[in-house]
Amino acid sequence: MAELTYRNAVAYGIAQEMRRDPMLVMLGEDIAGAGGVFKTTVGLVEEFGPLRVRDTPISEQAILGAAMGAAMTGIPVIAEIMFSDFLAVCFDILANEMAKSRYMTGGQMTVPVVVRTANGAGSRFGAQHSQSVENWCMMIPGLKVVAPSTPVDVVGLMAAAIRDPDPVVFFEHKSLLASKGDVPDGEIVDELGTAKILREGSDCTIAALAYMVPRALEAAERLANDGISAEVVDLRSLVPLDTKAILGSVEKTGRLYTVEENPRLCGWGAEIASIVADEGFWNLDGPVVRITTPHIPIPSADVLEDLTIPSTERVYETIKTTLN
Amino acid sequence: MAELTYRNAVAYGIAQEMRRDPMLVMLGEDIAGAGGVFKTTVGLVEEFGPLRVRDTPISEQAILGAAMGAAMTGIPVIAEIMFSDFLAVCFDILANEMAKSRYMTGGQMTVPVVVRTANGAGSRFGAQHSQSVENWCMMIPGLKVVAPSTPVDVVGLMAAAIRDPDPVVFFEHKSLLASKGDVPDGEIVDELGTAKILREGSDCTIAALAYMVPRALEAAERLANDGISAEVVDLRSLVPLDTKAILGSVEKTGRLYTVEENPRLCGWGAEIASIVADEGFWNLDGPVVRITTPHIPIPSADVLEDLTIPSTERVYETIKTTLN
Amino acid sequence: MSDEIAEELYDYSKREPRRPTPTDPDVDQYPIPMDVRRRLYRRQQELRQFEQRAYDLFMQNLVKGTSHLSLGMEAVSAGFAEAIRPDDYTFATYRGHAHTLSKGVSPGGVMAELLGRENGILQGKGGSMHLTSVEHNMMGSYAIIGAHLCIANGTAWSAQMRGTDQVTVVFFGDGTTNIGAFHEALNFAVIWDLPIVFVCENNLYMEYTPIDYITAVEHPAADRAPAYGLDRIVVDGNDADAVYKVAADVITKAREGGGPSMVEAVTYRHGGHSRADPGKYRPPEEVEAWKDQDPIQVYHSRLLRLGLPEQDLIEIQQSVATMVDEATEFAKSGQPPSPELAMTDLWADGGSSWRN
Amino acid sequence: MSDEIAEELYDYSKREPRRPTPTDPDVDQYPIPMDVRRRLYRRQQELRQFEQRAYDLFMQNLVKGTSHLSLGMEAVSAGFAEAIRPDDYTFATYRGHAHTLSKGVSPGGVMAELLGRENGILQGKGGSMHLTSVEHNMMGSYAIIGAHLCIANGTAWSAQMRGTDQVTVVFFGDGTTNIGAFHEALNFAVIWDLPIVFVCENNLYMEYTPIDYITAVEHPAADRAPAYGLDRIVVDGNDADAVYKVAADVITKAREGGGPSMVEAVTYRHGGHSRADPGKYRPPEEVEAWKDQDPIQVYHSRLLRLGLPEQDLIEIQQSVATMVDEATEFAKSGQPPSPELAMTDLWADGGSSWRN
Ligand SMILES: Cc1ncc(C[n+]2csc(CCOP(=O)(O)OP(=O)(O)O)c2C)c(N)n1
Ligand SMILES: Cc1ncc(C[n+]2csc(CCOP(=O)(O)OP(=O)(O)O)c2C)c(N)n1
Ligand SMILES: [Mg+2]
Ligand SMILES: [Mg+2]
Repeated sequence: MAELTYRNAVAYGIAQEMRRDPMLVMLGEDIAGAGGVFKTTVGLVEEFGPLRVRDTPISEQAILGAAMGAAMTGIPVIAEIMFSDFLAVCFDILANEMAKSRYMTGGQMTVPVVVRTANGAGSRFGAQHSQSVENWCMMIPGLKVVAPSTPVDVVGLMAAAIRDPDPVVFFEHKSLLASKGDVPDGEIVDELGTAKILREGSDCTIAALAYMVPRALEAAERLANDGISAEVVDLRSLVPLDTKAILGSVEKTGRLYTVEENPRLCGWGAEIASIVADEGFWNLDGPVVRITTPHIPIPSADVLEDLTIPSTERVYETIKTTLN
Repeated sequence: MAELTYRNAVAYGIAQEMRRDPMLVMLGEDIAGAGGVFKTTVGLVEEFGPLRVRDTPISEQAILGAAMGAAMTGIPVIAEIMFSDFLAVCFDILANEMAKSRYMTGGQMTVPVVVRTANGAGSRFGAQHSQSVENWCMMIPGLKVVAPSTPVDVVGLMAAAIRDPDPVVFFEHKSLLASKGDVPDGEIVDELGTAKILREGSDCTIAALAYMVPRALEAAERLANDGISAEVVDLRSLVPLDTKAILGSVEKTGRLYTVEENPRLCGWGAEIASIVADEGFWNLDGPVVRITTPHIPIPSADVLEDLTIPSTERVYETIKTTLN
Repeated sequence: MSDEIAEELYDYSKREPRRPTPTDPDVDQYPIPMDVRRRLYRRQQELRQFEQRAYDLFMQNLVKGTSHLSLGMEAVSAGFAEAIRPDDYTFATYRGHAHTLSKGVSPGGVMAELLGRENGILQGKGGSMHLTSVEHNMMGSYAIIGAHLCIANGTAWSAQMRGTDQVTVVFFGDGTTNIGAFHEALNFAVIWDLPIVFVCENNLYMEYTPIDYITAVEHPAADRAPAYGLDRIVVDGNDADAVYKVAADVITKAREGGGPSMVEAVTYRHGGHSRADPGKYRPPEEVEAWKDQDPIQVYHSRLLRLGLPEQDLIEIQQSVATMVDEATEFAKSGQPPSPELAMTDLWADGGSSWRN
Repeated sequence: MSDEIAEELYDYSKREPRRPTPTDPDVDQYPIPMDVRRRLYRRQQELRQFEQRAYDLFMQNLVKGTSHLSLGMEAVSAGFAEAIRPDDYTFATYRGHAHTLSKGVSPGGVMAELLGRENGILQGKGGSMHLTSVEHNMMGSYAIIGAHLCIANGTAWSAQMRGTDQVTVVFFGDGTTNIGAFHEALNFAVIWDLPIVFVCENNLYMEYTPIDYITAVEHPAADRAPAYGLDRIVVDGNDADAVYKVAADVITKAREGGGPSMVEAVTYRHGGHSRADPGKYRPPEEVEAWKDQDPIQVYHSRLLRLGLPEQDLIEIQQSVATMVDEATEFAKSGQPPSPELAMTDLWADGGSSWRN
């Protein structure tokens, strides 16, 4: 058992898999000697060498393309796209090629690629380096989508993503990089498509992801002081989605709140709300409420940025005033 | 009053605006002499000349970039992206630049661009030329999104989109191009953000868009034969969204069905379902049901393609069996 | 600007016709063994007759959706096919019937795919624009311009990592040279010294727009090669021998660790861009001139000149005709895909479920 | 592969240092009037002192987020600034402080933006990476590599359509030459004959990776120019006179309808890529060599040599120092943006509502 930062857990999880599978390779911008601009790949090139951990030009299409092509021949590849906002410059290869190639070819192609990318707000980087774009990937048939909230989940879900034969987009949250947590010794392999109930409760369900998870937990703590018992579900994986856990929790609590960093329209919160409003409708005791970033780009000034993504306070207040 | 095809209504609507505003220009691939690969721009270069209707290379980033740059200096521009699937190759300029530039600059930039694109399935073109991607745009703060279902709406919403000072993505549905409708004489200018109730009803609301609208209407007709009174709302515009019309209709009917061509996860139907499950919750008499394309790419064979996007039959059956 | 000039700016059929490259007078003398030349002829016949049949089947409305033929461009595919090994990787665009057949994929399976049948090579799920046979290392046909050049680098990278000497050959059109992915792919291939050959089939038109009208240099691929430190290679794409010779050189170079090359083969499509297109934006004289230099006619005359008995050529033609008939029968005998197939093979587990 | 070589493949500080271009011995003799040279000096001082202050303010934790300085690269921005007109359009990357100031935008407003204050030129909503002043035709700073080259074509196209003789100048880094948008933008500008100048500030590194390690040619921009039919232009980016001379030529050409140009100015950043980066991936000798050829020192010596009294130079330096002090005061006096601003200006109506 060791305490690791979320940041270090990334390299730790990758190293576990690179040791196990000598074919596994990585490519991306400034990932080798520099250890990544977020220092999430520190030490990997020293251990695995510059042919397995390889720096690239600023050519995101070439990066994802090479990853996909190599993967098509059976080589598992981890490709880093530095900020998730930049998925837009290689969106064609992600959404139209990687995601569709198995289906279109009648099952001939297998594309074992993990696309790792830094997601989310909180760093005062402004509108083009702060987005939460899990929904950009969730909406594309053929992509799996993972977004861990703790170091141990980073390690275990990284292993699961790497071992998964399908393309997986792995979101590392910038504002969680410095957070810490215990990671047990030995091999850790988690399972995609499994949510975790981090706090049990009976009055309402809060479904959260990544950086919103600690905030949901804090809000639940404050609600408890007011006598409101909130259950907190860390979704961890959006595709596959653990609908059993979500519907099961709502069956128990009767109310659903989603807390997401996506801007309002067509965020994953909408998807979950729509599932519950259909399949869990008769268990609902009141409105399904989404707590989201407003439908705006992320402003850069600290005071403004802090207003945009859901805060503990906003989660708390929203539930408090709407739960009745 | 003249009967026009949806296809001809596109050029008709653009011509109305090009006559009115001598600064309005168009660019795109094969739009001039060839009249567009869908023949939606036939006659424009002959009337307005090759400097206002201009062919480009296969450089979608250059196309949207040039459109945005010119628009930033006050020139309204219509840019054609041939198939909506190709928005992926220029998604950075669409989602990260055009959409965000006004906000990021504290209101300095105005970007009067209309991005026209052919959307949707039904042509047996396979997974990379058949997608419905309205949700790709709806989810981006700063983009307006329009998708008309009839020739007269094409003309009126085209004018509204062109006159709108913000970037608008205008989806023309491939499977509606040959459909016909009356278009009154004289200038036609519609309003973004306004849905139309095409059929009144009292038992349930069907919210549909573009090619799904005629199918929703047919299903409603069949339901009427069974004694079920369905109200059909043609959304027409996703951003701005006419939430008044939707919530108002559900208040009356108590049940909501959305019919969308987007693959299941994070489609616009989810957004609307989530709005109604929150703000319209107490008006609901039963589950909110989404009828969507399954979460798969579009297959090319005719029999398979016909199974994927919601059919009249599927809309009818779903409502019939779930309305009770 | 006078009205006449203005019209030329969009009615491209009024422009100066661009004429075929005169056949290299030395080509008969190339040291190409006769059995190779026979195969080059046979391959061109296969591609030609297969696509003519595909065209007939459109006309009978048996091929749904769209389709892009290479009629007139057969020499490029044939020339490269003869120069590669079965374990080499190839990539094509939506205009990929020829390159798929050239890699040895069953004509019946390809034809069935065009007809949208379950016995098609993609079970009817991909169609004409996505022909793929992983079994043959034909790594796919790609319908959105640009991406596949980047993806092709990946199979080349894989061969490099695995230490095999497999080469990757990626075909694309002239219009493709103006999209960003082209640039990223070329630079990337060169800096990683990948065993890959980029082949531009310059048929002078993107879709309905002449390539020179929208390209800053005369040779859209070759004139860009130096921007990546590559040699400027242009070849007569209507001559299978010329293509074969260049192909053999660049493939050997890649196989021996000499890194990437780019080849521009100048050719012409006899028909329109796709099914729906009559190709009226081209000066009629231009179309005539290129049809006069049809690669198969050129090759047929050469083989006769080099002493192959006419009877041999007729036999090749007939045996190919039989093969195309059989392929057609196979395709027509196929069933429409069963409905369950719509929901299979999104994921490696064979299904398409997004939830638990 | 030996261990030593392998390490050079990722520890770039162990590589052979790349040295500055020796100053052109003729540059003192360029026919540049002394008042222009005074302005070139003053501008470089402004950029230098402003950014040194910005750096100090980071250190005091007053600048939040990230920030990218041009310390050491001032000659490029100053040289072009002197060659353009106020109504010309400019575009920059996230490394855009210099280019924003060079277009005449208020240093106080820029500094306030770095501090995230409401009196910043973007009301604190954009920050260091998005500096823009439409009023000054400084059309923005763009933080995702590539896009702005395409967007810059648009203002050039606009000038062409409106028949003005405004020129667009777009600055970008060496690393930017490997992304697809670069290629699309260059080809497009040439075929439409746009009045635009592409300026590559080649500071030898993308972020932490040496440009030659990931680029197929030696000069990432200039060696690509012929791929678009453009001249190959490389200039000493540490010499304001050299830059000014080339800038004046290409801008005049564009203004007179001669179409686009691309200029590669070779320079170096004294510090790291961004705020957080100590720049340790560079050979120490290399950093030293470039600091020895600091553009401002070079220019200072030249002006003395050309007879400008030292006192004049001191006065310029001091007046700039005062300006930077004032800018700092202005910035510090600003308030944090008021909360309402978060919800304004998504749309042209001033608001951000997505519903009715
Ligand atoms: C990104 C993208 N833009 C546009 C298209 C539409 N399109 C299909 S084929 C084609 C022309 C391609 O020209 P070229 O590369 O010369 O190939 P050819 O068809 O001549 O073989 C175009 C524009 C596309 N498929 N993808
Ligand atoms: C598409 C994209 N990929 C990656 C980045 C991250 N990034 C920011 S600056 C930079 C280096 C740019 O290098 P260069 O063009 O040489 O400009 P410089 O910073 O040296 O001025 C990178 C990789 C980005 N902003 N956008
Ligand atoms: Mg072509
Ligand atoms: Mg640089």
